[in-house]
Amino acid sequence: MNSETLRLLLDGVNNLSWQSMVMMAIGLLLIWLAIAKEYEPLLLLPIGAGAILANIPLSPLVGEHGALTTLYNMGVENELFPLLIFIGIGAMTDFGPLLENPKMVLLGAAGQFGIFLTLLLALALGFSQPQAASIGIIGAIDGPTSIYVSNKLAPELLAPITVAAYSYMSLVPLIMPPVMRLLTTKKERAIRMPYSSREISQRTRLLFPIIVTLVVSILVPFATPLIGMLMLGNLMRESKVVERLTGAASNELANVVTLFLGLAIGSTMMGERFLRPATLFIMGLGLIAFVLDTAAGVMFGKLLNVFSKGKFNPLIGAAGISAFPMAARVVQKEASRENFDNFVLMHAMGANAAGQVASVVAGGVLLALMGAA
Amino acid sequence: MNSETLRLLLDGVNNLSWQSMVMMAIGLLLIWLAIAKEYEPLLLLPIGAGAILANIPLSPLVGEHGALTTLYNMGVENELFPLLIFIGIGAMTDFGPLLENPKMVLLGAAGQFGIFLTLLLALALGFSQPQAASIGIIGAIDGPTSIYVSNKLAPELLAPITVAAYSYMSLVPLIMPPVMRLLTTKKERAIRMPYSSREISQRTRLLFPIIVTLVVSILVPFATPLIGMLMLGNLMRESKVVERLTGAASNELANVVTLFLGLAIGSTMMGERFLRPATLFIMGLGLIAFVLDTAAGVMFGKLLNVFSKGKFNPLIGAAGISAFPMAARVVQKEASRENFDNFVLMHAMGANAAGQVASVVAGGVLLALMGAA
Amino acid sequence: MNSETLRLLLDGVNNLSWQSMVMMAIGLLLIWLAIAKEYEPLLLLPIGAGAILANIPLSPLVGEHGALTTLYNMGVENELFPLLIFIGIGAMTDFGPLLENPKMVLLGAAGQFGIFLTLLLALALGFSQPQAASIGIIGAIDGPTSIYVSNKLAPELLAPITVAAYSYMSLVPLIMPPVMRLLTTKKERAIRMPYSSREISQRTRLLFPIIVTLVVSILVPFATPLIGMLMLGNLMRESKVVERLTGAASNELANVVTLFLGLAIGSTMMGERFLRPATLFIMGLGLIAFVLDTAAGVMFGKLLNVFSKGKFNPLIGAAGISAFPMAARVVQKEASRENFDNFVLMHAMGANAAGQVASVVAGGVLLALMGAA
Amino acid sequence: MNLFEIPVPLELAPLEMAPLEMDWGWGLMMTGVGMSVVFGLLALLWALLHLIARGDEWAARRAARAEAAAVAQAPAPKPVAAAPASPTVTIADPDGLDDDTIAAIAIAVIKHADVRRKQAAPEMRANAPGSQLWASRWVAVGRGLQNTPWRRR
Amino acid sequence: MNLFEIPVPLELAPLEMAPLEMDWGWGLMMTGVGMSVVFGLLALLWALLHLIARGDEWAARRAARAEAAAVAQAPAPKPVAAAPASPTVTIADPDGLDDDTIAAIAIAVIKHADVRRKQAAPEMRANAPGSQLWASRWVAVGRGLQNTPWRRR
Amino acid sequence: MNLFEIPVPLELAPLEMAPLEMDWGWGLMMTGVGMSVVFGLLALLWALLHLIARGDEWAARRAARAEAAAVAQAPAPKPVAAAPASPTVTIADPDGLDDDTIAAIAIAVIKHADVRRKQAAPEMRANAPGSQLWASRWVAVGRGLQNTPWRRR
Ligand code: NA
Ligand code: NA
Ligand code: NA
Repeated sequence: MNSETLRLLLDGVNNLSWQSMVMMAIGLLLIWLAIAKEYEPLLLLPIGAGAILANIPLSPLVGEHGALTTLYNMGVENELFPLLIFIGIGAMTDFGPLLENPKMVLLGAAGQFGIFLTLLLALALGFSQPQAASIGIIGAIDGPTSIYVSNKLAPELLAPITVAAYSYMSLVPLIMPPVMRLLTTKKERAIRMPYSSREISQRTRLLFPIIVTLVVSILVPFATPLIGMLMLGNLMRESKVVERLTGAASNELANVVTLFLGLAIGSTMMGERFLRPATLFIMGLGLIAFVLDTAAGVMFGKLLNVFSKGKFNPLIGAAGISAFPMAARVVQKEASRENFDNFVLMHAMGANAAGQVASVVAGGVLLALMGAA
Repeated sequence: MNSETLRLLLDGVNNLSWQSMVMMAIGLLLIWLAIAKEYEPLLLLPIGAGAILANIPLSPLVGEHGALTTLYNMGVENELFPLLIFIGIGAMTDFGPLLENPKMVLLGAAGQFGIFLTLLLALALGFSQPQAASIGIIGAIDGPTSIYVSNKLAPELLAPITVAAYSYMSLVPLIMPPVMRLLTTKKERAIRMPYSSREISQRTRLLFPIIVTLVVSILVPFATPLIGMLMLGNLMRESKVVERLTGAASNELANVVTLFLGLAIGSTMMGERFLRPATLFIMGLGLIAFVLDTAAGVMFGKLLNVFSKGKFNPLIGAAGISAFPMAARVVQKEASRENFDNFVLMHAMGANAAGQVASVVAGGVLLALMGAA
Repeated sequence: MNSETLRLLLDGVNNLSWQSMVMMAIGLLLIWLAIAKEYEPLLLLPIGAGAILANIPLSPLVGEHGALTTLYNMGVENELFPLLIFIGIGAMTDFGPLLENPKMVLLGAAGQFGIFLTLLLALALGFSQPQAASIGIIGAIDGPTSIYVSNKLAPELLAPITVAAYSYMSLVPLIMPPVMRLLTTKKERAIRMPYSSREISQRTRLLFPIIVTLVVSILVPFATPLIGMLMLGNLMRESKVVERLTGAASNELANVVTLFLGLAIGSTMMGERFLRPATLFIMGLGLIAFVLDTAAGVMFGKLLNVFSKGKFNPLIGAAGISAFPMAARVVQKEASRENFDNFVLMHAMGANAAGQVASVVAGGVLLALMGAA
Repeated sequence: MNLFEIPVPLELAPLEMAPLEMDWGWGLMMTGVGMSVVFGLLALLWALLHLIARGDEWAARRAARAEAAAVAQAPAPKPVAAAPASPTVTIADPDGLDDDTIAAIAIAVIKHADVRRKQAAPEMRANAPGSQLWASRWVAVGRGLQNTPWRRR
Repeated sequence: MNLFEIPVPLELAPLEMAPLEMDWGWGLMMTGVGMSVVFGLLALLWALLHLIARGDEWAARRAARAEAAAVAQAPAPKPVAAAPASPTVTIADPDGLDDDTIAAIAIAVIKHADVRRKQAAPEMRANAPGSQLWASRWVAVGRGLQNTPWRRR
Repeated sequence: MNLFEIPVPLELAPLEMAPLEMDWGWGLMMTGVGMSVVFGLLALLWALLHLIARGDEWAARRAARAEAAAVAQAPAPKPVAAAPASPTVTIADPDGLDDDTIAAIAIAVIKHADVRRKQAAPEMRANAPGSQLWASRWVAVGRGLQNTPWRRR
């Protein structure tokens, strides 16, 4: 056994840097959050595993011929994976509550203020324009949108932005309530809203995805991929004639793509790229984005309350941030904290579905304004 | 908000051409056919959606880095998708009725006349040789074969040919009956045929796909991909030892590939390429191909009737056009229209399975004669 | 019909060489083994089919634009397919028996002697160093490891090595017993071992894949892809929070990848490359590797028997060769041949799971020593 | 744009950059234009959803009117005769089964038929009986439906 | 051949082309040769299918002959004694269960065993009970079958 | 490394090569170093598995100790009075149902609830009833669980 052989065998240990060790620790933390806390495990577990495997010293999984890099090139670089996931999300989403209450659409718009306010903060911290826009998109509170937009505008920030988006998304039930309580009075939270369910015809359910696709895509071509895929999934679901495709899109395809997407994004969490002050700033700005979104939603709810002469419960505004369907449940929980039998879930679900659409629209608008393709 | 920003925001509307609007309307028509009429929804819905998304002005989904173009390059350009679908079709097809009645094989051959007659008509209309051959292949009345062959010979016509093939295939129950009634007498349609089912041994079921692959592939190498994949699926099915693969090929894989294939083909329906007189001619020639196929099948059935001294029901000839298993059902329906308890379904299924094989063979022969690879 | 057309039509028959006919016969043999004998049908059937389809004269399925070559480039060349299969294997493997009996780990190490002894024999026969190492890896008795390592070191031998590995793996119940009986006395085989099952905590089950990944990967970076993917699958399984991903990895993904992998490997069995003396030597050396592995395992078991003063049944050593979980069953069968109620299965399963890990480690060590990436 | 070819801007150290140089104008423009467009688009969507809802209501009204017209045109049903003393229908069954038993049997038969229907054409099955994995009957039904395009599910 | 690089033949205007220039010879050759080859190939296939069917019949005849020979070679079964007055077999059961009850129990037991078998090794399950999605027992059975290569399913 | 570009070493004819030139030293080094590393790594793994097992035992011991302490701290339960003549608990039910009936009803209700739970939110279903293929209720449950991160399954 000569020294060359020994060197080959100890290559791994010799190349162990503090960065790789910190990154492996972060990977373990993500896995712990996924398993012990069940924070978005479907994505955080693969991301954590990808981060560990990519930061093993001399890991053959990354680099020109690495398998994780192959996965990255297969679906992240060309944005295919987030778009395929959107087909599945569309196939799983019921826009019924929104169709019953079309005016909730405006609440979805209000829930996007956080995007632009965070963009301003990021600019103030010295991030470049495309980077600031990418950080702002965390405020869309929608995983695939964040991945799609940041990959277009600032791929070097893809990893921290994705980690921030999914981490905080799983923390929505912790982040939202304090903001909601701070900005509303007990009386406002107790407002009851009548709910007259009306039957949504099959025709309406089919027209909705088609019209949304046409209107949004023609006016904001940059939003075409996001809105088109989301609405394609929904059209397949509501058409009821292509169950095989709907099932494949929302199950097999979504599962495999989620696994690949998580591993690929984790593999971009390389020490020297991730362990920078910028990452910490992004984590902080992401949290602020969530808070700002919630606050903007509630404030817009208060505005509607004024216009409707006290008949609108401002809590529902907070459901406009997307994070479907978690945000709507948090709103319902807060409402029933004040008043056990106050049932605002269906209104909140409407606002929540609007938030899903609005997030995608906002992502497209951001891309359009940046002029990137 | 300066004029540059405004221009960015109105880019989509400014680029709206009459071609893109017509193409979006055609996409909507295909979706309507798929949902309201249930015409081959598994393919027409994704094709329609792909057509709309590709014709949105400035759509980022098509072009060098577009997601739909990525899907196209992933499986249409290299012919992978139609071949994978063939594995699934083979895994779903029971060739038992053909094995019980081997002479039905000839009816499958007769059902391919339409291919060559349509080719002649297309030549007469001024199409080039490869284009005419691609248009003729609509007469194979088999979706993946049409896609595979036209993609090899005349990829610029892929979209209209695919749309024609799938549209008319779903119209088989409308197109065939008038032709069948026109060419046969009431007495002929009422002919009853004895049916002696004999047990097909497992050995025969296994030998069939192997022998067909070897014979056809060695004699017509150009048919190897089509026949090889179809028969591989059937071998997996009949082997009964690889249920996991059979299931995956005929379910998960087939579903995902169908979705991708539809979207990718739809994305090639670009206005300036699709909205040409050629497309109209192709739609017309496709309809003629279906009619000619049916007529040739019935006429060959009449020939067999003469040879068998009136014991052969000529309607069964029409089942040789492939369009498995729809054509066989239409034949049975016509036969029982004359005579409620005339049961020719099993003979028709045999002819139909033969048509499936013959279509693939004809596709390979066409490619061989064109000398293309 | 001119002579050129005739030539086109007879091209296939004219190009039929004795090599292609022999290869097609070998493909048929593999299919026969898969179907009639059920020898690893999930891989041998696609490999056989791939071999036939690739050796059809002028087959358009192989070559620069061939569909099988596309599958090869998609997942074999870049090693993606064997790694994806490892995720599925990890998700299906229960390492509980090993965790209950950690000392069985050493038996896994002993079961890898065959790798290096076969390497020596291959060197003696004149194979180059990378080729000898690739042939040795058949002794890992683990399909994906063999594919991964030989693809890195000597891709020109991929086909015969894969065929040898899977053929003999299915023959384990035939190959092992004579060796086991030859090397042990009746008394040794009858040794009973107490088994005290202890509960394995969820924590231990989760720590196991993480620790194995970190320790092995850091010490032998070349083993990272193999061990990382195997343990990722196991972590997903034991986490119990990502059932969707576990299910997708061990079902849909594993099935589709198995089909593609088999076809792609079969397509590399081209006549002029496969029909060489080297292939015969590889088949012979592969058999020797299996025998040497078993012998080494049993001899190590006898050593443990001496150290434990006759309390260790040496048969269990043979289960350390991996071939999970078949080898453990063969051991149990041999033990109960001597003594109907001698139950050593759980010990054997522990050794077997250790063999699975050790095979992957040995593959990584081999790659590290060869200095290849 | 391959991530691994992007020059990582290691010099990016946000805090050291002079915040004074920041382009507030651009940021505020983005916020203003961005939120306006988002609100505008969603308001447009709202209007369109309203139109669709109107369409639904109009269709429902028309259907109701058509129904009313049909009822009006139909001859008035004859007044029902005064209910007899024992109005309940009794199924006279020669085997001596009472109504409840017959109802129970009927439900059992329907359920049985339903189960059989779900099992569908067993000869189309590619899998061992008992396997619910591939459920190829679903495939069979799917293909069947494709082949009879005019029957609504 | 990348579709998006193909120069789209915009000048293709079929009707304007002179149909006189059309290569009728080529088209007729294609039709003639093509249909001949298709018919020839399928006729060859027919012949081969016939041969296989012959093989089947021959195998069946041989099996029948072998069976007949076996019957001939076997010692003739003893003539059954004249049927007694009460030929029905009655299972004497000390617990006093009659035949129907025993039959019912037997079927229930078989069914129960079947259900248990289908549930297979529960410790192999990766999924929550009640989930029929992944049916990992099927995987388990699959692997098991692979590992006992000589047992026919 | 594209397989199809690799120059196939057709001249490779193993038996003709002089075995004398073989590098025995390299082979033996590989064997020695290779098996040492494999054994070393797995021995290290063994040690680590031992440590984890120790951790488990320690945790179990601590849990047992904590439990013992809790029992010690808890007030001693009052000695049970001498068992009365008829110690069995009888659920007095005003409707006159006996214990067995109540137990049967309880089980039926639990089972029914279980069945309903498995069917889950039917409005989330994308598929026809009776289809077990996509089991979208599983999706629903999965999303639900993701959205209530603090409830352990
Ligand atoms: Na949002
Ligand atoms: Na046809
Ligand atoms: Na091994």
